[in-house]
Amino acid sequence: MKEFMSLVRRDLLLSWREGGAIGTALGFYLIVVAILPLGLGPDLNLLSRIAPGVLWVALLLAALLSVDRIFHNDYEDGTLEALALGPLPLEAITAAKCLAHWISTGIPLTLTAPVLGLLLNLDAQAFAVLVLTMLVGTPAVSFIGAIGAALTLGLRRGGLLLSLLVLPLYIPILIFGVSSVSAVISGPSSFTASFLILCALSMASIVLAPLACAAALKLNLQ
Amino acid sequence: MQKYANPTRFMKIADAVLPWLTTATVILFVAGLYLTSVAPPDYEQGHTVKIMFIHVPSAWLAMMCYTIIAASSVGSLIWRHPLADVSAKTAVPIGVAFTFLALVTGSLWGKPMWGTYWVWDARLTSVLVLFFLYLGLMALWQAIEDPSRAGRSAAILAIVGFVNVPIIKFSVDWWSTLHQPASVVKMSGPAIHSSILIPLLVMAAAFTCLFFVLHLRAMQNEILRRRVMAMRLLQVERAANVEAGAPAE
Amino acid sequence: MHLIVENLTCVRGGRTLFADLSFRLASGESLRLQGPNGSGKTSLLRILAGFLELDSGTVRVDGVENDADIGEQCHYVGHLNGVKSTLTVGENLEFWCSYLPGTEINTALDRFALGDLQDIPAGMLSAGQRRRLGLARLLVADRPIWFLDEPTVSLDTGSCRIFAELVEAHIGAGGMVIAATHVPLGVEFQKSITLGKMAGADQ
Amino acid sequence: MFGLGPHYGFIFASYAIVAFVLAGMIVWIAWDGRTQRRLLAELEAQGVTRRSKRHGSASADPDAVFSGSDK
Repeated sequence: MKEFMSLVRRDLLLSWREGGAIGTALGFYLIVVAILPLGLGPDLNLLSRIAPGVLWVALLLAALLSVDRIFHNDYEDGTLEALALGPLPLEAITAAKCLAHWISTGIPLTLTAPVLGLLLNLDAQAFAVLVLTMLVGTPAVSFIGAIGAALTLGLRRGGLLLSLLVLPLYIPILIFGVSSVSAVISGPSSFTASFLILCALSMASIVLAPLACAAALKLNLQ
Repeated sequence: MQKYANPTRFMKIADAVLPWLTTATVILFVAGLYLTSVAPPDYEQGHTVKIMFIHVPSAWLAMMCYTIIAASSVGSLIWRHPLADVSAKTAVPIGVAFTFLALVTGSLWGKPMWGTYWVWDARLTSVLVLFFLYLGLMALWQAIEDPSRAGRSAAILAIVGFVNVPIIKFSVDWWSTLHQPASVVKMSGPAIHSSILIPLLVMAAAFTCLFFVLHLRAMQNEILRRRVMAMRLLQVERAANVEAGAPAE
Repeated sequence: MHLIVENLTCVRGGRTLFADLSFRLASGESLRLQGPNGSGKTSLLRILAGFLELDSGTVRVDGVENDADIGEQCHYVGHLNGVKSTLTVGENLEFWCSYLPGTEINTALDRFALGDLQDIPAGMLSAGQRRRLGLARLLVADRPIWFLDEPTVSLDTGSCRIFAELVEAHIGAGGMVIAATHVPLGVEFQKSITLGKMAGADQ
Repeated sequence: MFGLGPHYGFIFASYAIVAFVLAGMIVWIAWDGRTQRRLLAELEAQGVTRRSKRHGSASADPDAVFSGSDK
């Protein structure tokens, strides 16, 4: 367990030092949410109706940008090989790195979401729910994204391919994330149902994604 | 691990089976097309129900093909079966074609039924997502040069995708019930009367046989392609020996 | 403790690099891998370290108490250094010390003359210094088997001499070293295996 | 028209597209098969024998690429 935490701490320290990666993800999130009203027109009640959807889609895209960073740097400078020879199995290494990515990227994105909600005239009572669902949903985003990152390790145009591979897998998270937020605003469905399913999705991905990642890493470490 | 005998044995078996399968496909198609042409019109949609005779089999094939890819991926990852790679790789483009047909015929059927080409109906949307999964697989196959690494990476993605298909189907169904505007008639299947069911089943059988003919043939091509590649490798190696002055055997 | 390798075969992209390779290494012995480029030296080292799956044959270590697999008993030094450039020299080694786990980092720093560079981000080091930082990992965690793939690349002669002494000390203390190198390491190896075309892989 | 009711256009369109795509697949796979066989014949004509009958050389057996893909 000590090694697990030391790996998480190191990754957090690295993402803190390379501030750029988080910065780009936040910047992208801000820009995508900001340009949509420019495209769709300033009609406030239209914006407030689509606000949860826009905030979630933009969050997924922003997280996707930073997901390939999980393995790429360590793969490039040979650290991944040395980590693999450590006491932790590949699954634990992946879990530690995804946890670090969630803390360093998922949480900042979640905290900026309500601020961007103001731009989209989000309903007042939806703010708390938005942050809650995103806090629960972003781990799944990091873990499932890591599968794509592990699969496209070492490929030239890996980033583009990564989004094609991972976005279809994000659809359930998107659907239940948005439906639980809009359930509070207006939606017909109940909040608890979609929210519990979202929690289930996150827990499932935290448990299962490392298995797929480890298999992909074993392949790419050859 | 039957290393060598396997591909050659497969080629022989495929050569033996293919003629029979092709004749079966032709017969089924002729029977199917005849039956569809004489099928009575549906009381509700009239003759547009004839589109169903090719839409449903295509959608069914799209699902079946993904299942075959997932099964081959398990075979290639866990049992390292040499032909599983080949089967998974060759099934992807065929799957893409059938999914594309399911989407096109679905929307062409939607126009007369609902007045618009694309309706975010749960089934059509799930098939669209399946189409994205296929594109992901195809892209991954082409992105990695080394065949053995590509095979196993694509196998991992196929299995991860296959696990997600029911989850996506469930969430899309949930999503479509949430956004179900009362006005649009849900794509209710027409009453499956035997006069319509029989042509549908015959066409489905014809499509399935055609799939296996194409898949077996494509697998043979892939095996030949890998032999050509290996022999070119041999040529390069022998040329290198000649240059390096080693006695060219 | 013994490292036992029996009829190892490796096929890469359709080409058989080596077939039915067997050897045995006991504590305190060293083995040098020779052969032209592309003859499978790196692949053999990566198979032994457990990165590369092998086609046939077995690689095992006996005489180890908690029968940990080879991965936890060895260090693998490849062409890449495994150094994070945004972390300082000290932080790099501190991490390996807490992760591998190791004992302490001061001996490693002193032996590789990195003591006064401790607080400098690794990104600012020269290639030779960064290589020494990568090699310092060998001393942070005490592991019996060392797999070295061209270890002295971009090292100056002084550092090569230091490294040779370290390798000698490691072997003397009962460790095992398998090195693939073109440049003579300054270490006389008890055993050596030649791979690839020259020897004809039909041993 | 053709007694298929008002939407005959859509029926024909969907059947035509299905026929086109299926025929396209059949033709592509047949053509690809023929080219691979032609390449194989040319290579064998140049003496790159499939089953390496030569002794000892570490040259690859073409099917070895399958065991290669086993790793």
